[in-house]
Amino acid sequence: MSLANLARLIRRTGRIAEPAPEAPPRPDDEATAALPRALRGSVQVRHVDAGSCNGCEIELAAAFGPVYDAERYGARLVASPRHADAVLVTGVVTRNMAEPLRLTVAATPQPRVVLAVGDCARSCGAFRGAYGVVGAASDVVPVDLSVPGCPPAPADIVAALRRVTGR
Amino acid sequence: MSVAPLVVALVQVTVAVAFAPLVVGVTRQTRARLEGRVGPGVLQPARDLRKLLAKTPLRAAGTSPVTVVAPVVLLTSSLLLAALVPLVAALPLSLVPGDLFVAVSVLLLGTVAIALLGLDAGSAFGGMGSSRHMTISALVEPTVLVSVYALSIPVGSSALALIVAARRDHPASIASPAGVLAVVALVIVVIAETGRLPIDNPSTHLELTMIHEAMELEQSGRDLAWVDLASWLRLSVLLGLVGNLVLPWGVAGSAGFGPVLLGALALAGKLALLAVLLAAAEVAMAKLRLFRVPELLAGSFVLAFLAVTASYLVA
Amino acid sequence: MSTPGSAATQLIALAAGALLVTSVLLVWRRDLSAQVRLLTLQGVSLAVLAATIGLSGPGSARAELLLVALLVLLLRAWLLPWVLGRRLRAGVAAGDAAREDGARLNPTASLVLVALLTTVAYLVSRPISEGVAADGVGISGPAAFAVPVGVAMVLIGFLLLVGRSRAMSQLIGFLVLDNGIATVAFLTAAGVPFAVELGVSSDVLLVVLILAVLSRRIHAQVGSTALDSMTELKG
Amino acid sequence: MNPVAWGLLAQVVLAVCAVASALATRGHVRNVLAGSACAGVAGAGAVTGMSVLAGGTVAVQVTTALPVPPMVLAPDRLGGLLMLLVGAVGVIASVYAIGYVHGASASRTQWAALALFLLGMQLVPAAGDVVAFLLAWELMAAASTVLVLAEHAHRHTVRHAAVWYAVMTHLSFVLILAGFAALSAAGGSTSFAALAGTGTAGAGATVAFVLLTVGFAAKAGLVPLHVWLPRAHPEAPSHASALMSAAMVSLGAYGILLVGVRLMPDAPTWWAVLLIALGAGSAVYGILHAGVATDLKRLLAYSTSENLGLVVAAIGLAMLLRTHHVPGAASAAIVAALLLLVSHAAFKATLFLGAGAVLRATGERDLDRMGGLVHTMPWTAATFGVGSLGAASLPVTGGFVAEWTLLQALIHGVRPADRVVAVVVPLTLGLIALTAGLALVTFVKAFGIAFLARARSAAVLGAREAPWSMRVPMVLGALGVLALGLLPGPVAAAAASAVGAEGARVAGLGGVELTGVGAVLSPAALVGLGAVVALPALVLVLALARQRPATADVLAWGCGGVRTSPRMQYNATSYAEPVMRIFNDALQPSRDVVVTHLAESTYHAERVRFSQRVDDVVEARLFRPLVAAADALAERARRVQNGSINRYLGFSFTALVAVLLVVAG
Repeated sequence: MSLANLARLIRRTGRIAEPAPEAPPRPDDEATAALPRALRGSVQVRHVDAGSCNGCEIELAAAFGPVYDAERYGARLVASPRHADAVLVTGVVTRNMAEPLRLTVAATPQPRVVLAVGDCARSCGAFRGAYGVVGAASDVVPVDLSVPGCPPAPADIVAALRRVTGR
Repeated sequence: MSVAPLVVALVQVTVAVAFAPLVVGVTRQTRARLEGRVGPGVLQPARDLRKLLAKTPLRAAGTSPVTVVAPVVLLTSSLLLAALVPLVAALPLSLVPGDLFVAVSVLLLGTVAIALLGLDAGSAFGGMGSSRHMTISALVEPTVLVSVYALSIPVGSSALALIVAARRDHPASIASPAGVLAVVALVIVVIAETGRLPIDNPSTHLELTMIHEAMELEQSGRDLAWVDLASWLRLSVLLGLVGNLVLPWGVAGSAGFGPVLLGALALAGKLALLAVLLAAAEVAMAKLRLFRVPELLAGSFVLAFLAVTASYLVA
Repeated sequence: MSTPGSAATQLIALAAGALLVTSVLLVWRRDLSAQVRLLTLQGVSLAVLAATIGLSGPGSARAELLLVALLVLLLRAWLLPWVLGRRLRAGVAAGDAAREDGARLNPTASLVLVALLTTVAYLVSRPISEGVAADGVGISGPAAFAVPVGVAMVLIGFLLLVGRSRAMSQLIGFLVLDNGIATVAFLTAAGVPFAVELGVSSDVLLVVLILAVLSRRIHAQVGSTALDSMTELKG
Repeated sequence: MNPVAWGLLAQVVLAVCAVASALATRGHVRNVLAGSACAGVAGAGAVTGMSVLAGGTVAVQVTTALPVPPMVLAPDRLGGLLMLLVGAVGVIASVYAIGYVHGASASRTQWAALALFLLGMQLVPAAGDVVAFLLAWELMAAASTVLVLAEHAHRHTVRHAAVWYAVMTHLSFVLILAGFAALSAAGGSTSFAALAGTGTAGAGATVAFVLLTVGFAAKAGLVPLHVWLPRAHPEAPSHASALMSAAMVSLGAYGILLVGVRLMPDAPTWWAVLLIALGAGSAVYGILHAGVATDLKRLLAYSTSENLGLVVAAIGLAMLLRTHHVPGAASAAIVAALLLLVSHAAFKATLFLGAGAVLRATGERDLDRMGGLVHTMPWTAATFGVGSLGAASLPVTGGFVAEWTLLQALIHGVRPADRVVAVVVPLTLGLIALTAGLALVTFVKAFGIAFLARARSAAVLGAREAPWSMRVPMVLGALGVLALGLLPGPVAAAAASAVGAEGARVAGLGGVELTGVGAVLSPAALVGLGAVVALPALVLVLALARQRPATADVLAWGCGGVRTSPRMQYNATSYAEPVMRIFNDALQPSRDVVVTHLAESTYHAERVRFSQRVDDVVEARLFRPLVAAADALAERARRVQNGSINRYLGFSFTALVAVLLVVAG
């Protein structure tokens, strides 16, 4: 695509992102209270697919995509857990992914939060009791926040992230 | 050495440290807007920095003191670079020339520090990034020296401050073929040194395509904060240098309060402009394959070399 | 006579610089359509050069040189690129690649080679330009400093002719070479007489047309215009 | 008798003592006695050099049994500088040898050879005439050959290396002999003082210059005569390679300085251009091979021919600029050449001693099998690191100041009007810049792969730090590198006075000011500035470190993988792969990849074996044919003698007749 076409496309498209919904009132439950204040305004997220069906991945991609634009609230996906403040777990924890999940959380510097996104990560969902399943994310690593839904709506994921960033 | 230039140098450092996160913020914000996103706002890098300082760093077992020292060395080299390069004012220090070769060596000291940092953890990615980074900075060197050689011919000195001052006083030399070619070559190497597109993708998550990121995969907390701040400083200092070479107006010629303030404001304007341009260009560009990069650098070398020849022709 | 540092000299310097840079970029870029665009740019800067020399010259030469500049603009900046572009689009439509791939020299090497060639040009042509500047033939005193640019363009044109494999890009090399000759002519001999320029240009046009046709025939015969895929003469 | 004469006498006496103690005593006693005696020789040499630099002069005449005029020892300032350099390197190398030598390298002959080698290297710059120079040169060459041969009984590669070295070094001797003969014929004398007047016009001078240049280039390890370096240095014991690479090659450069600057100052342009081409060529070629080398000592050897290349290029630049009337830049260039020489001696000695320590502790020279040595050998790591900084010419080391001076000379040597200068200078600048960049890659690789990360082989895990007798010299060398970088002023001034150029003087805090080009650099001030700007950051770092100490993680991040073995790290070969790929045409490596498939399916590889060799292109293309031709010639020559006594008598008979005829005619 030539530069001119690109410029035209950019001008035509303009802003895709939907107007930001009102910041949800921080529920004063202990889960929210436990969230570290150091992470206000900036949360780097490392995503771990512990054995998902990729439904959550699609929603996650949408959440960080142009429409929902989670990045405007200060959340960003990063490559290394060393850079991350939040480990975002999707999918039921399978045998082969249990150890890597533990290692990833251990490799994330304190203070950190662990998000379990999707019913599978919260409570094994449809895969409960399947032969290759170790359990839910909370059975392997301490989980601070969880997002229900199979798959969860991007808006819910964004809302959860906003609870951490407080923006 | 006389005090006034030293004070100005320190002012430059503070200004650079203040601007560096904003410059990165502006590039990210511009990119976000061009992609139809809202973007986190220009203050986001500063927030990231504050948060990183508040975290407890993790260091892999079996790492050497290099892991602790290298980030600080890198930061120091970037700060020193900000003191040596004419950003706010073009006042050469008496004993430490803002000489090109000195500036480049200080820059390379930081490069070596981060390259060793990448090797130290003993992970595969670090070595990969380190090797690529060093190769590129090795190939960049001829272009840097030859292009500034071309710029120094009309001035008769390789001190960057004098070059900028001369261009400010004789604007005709900015549009001369030699000047244009040299600056274009310099821009290419600045992009290579600061790891921007098309040479390196600063926002990649794919380890195998990383150059700069791969070396800091192991860093966390304040270590990462130093590395990030240092590379942001590099970007803004080198952009500032390019800005002062292309639009040398507003650069303070004396150490008074007024001129320096004006210089700082002018610098802010140039940096903002260049950051927006950089982001816009990056949106339109794809990353070059690693082994096409030498081609680009060879091209920049030819441009620098032609600049030298051209400066002879008009001389 | 225009003095060094005057507007005319600046303009000549810029035009010469543009000529040199376009030649380098012609070596650098592989995309043929981009090469054609660069060729247009080169033609324009050549015309600018001729016009500047004409304007800064004595009245007698002025009119003729302006005419030559116009001719250059028409031919080298419009007609030839148009022919080439047309041929290129036809070739692409017929399934030719729009890039110069099978080049014999790898790009990095050829770029470094360009730097060396420029040096050589500078070395050999410095005496010429000094000599011209000394006895100031016509108005070319201050203009003569740019002679090496023309020589360099000739050498780079040859490099393209040698190093490229596609008929199209060899054609481009030939045109760069011719532009170089024209540049040298303008700078040293205070521009060539109108008639000569007309003759030369028409020759060039003829050559280009013939080669364009030929390359189409070749394409029809061999199915590609990679010249080094043809090793024997067909009768 | 003045101090210089005393110094020369002391060297000879101490050398005799060293040889005697080497022959008389045995075991550890021999090492200590002979080692300290050698250190004494070198120390005396250094003191002599200093007193010569301080202005002392002497002319000692020594009559020899040879049918030649008596040899004269009359060092000038330049010679004094070289004596100081050689002496300083000799001291640390000798002390190091006490702790380092073992087995074959601790034998009588080795110690005796070391003493004679040191003496020879001292006498070369002290020589005041051709005879003395050649005798000292031959002593140096022979002794060093013996040193290279040290471990010939254990590794057959040693013998190959020694043969190459012997041939090259004597080739250079012959060329130098012929060159000096031609020069004396042209100048009509054998003493340097008299020869200094020799004009550069005439065939005699040209022949002399070419022969001497080639001869000294062979000793200085310039391409294409460098082939002995990468063979001899890895095989020689490390203290010997340190001496050869830091001191002996410098004498090759001294020879070129002697010819080009002292004896025949006003050189024609093409001499200068020849030197620049020779130097810049070897610089790039040497550093390219160093960049892709995996044998640590081979890497250092190639970097030697790179650095000497830079020195010779600087000398050529100085000659060119002087001939083309740019005196200021010319004197800066000559100062740069000497600074490069001195700083190279410092960091190369340090690096070779460090490599020797690693070799002694692990038995490894192969970088691909090292790693993590910083944990087991911190002292060696620190000193080697400083040496690498110097070799990469980064602040604040001697290499940095030297390269800065050279670039100042280049940038102020611009003369757009002068065609030759206008073309040569930017080309040289580009080549030197490329060299500097590649040197950076090379030494980041050398240090990072050898000392950082995790051990790549079992042998490295068991490494133990070198004993004090080896540590102290290494530390001294490292301190030398830093001192040259921090306070270069005095050295630069001494260098300027050594070549009689008003090129440099001390400015500010031990900084250097190039009076010719009006450029000032005070590394101390640079460090001060750095400290000032870094202070807030450091305070913050320390505060945070106290507030939140780091926690050590178990694993390096391997994408959550648990099976990250040290073999997954980058090694020296893979680190240099991009360089190798970019300069493939120049290096022409031979690779082969062997894939063994599983029996069940050819889609699964059981093992993939990758091997890569980089042969020296010059050696393969230039020397192998020469050697082959020589062999063929020898084969033909052998036919002349078939062992029959009659034929030999026939030969002598014809010879006799021929002589008679000649005498009669």
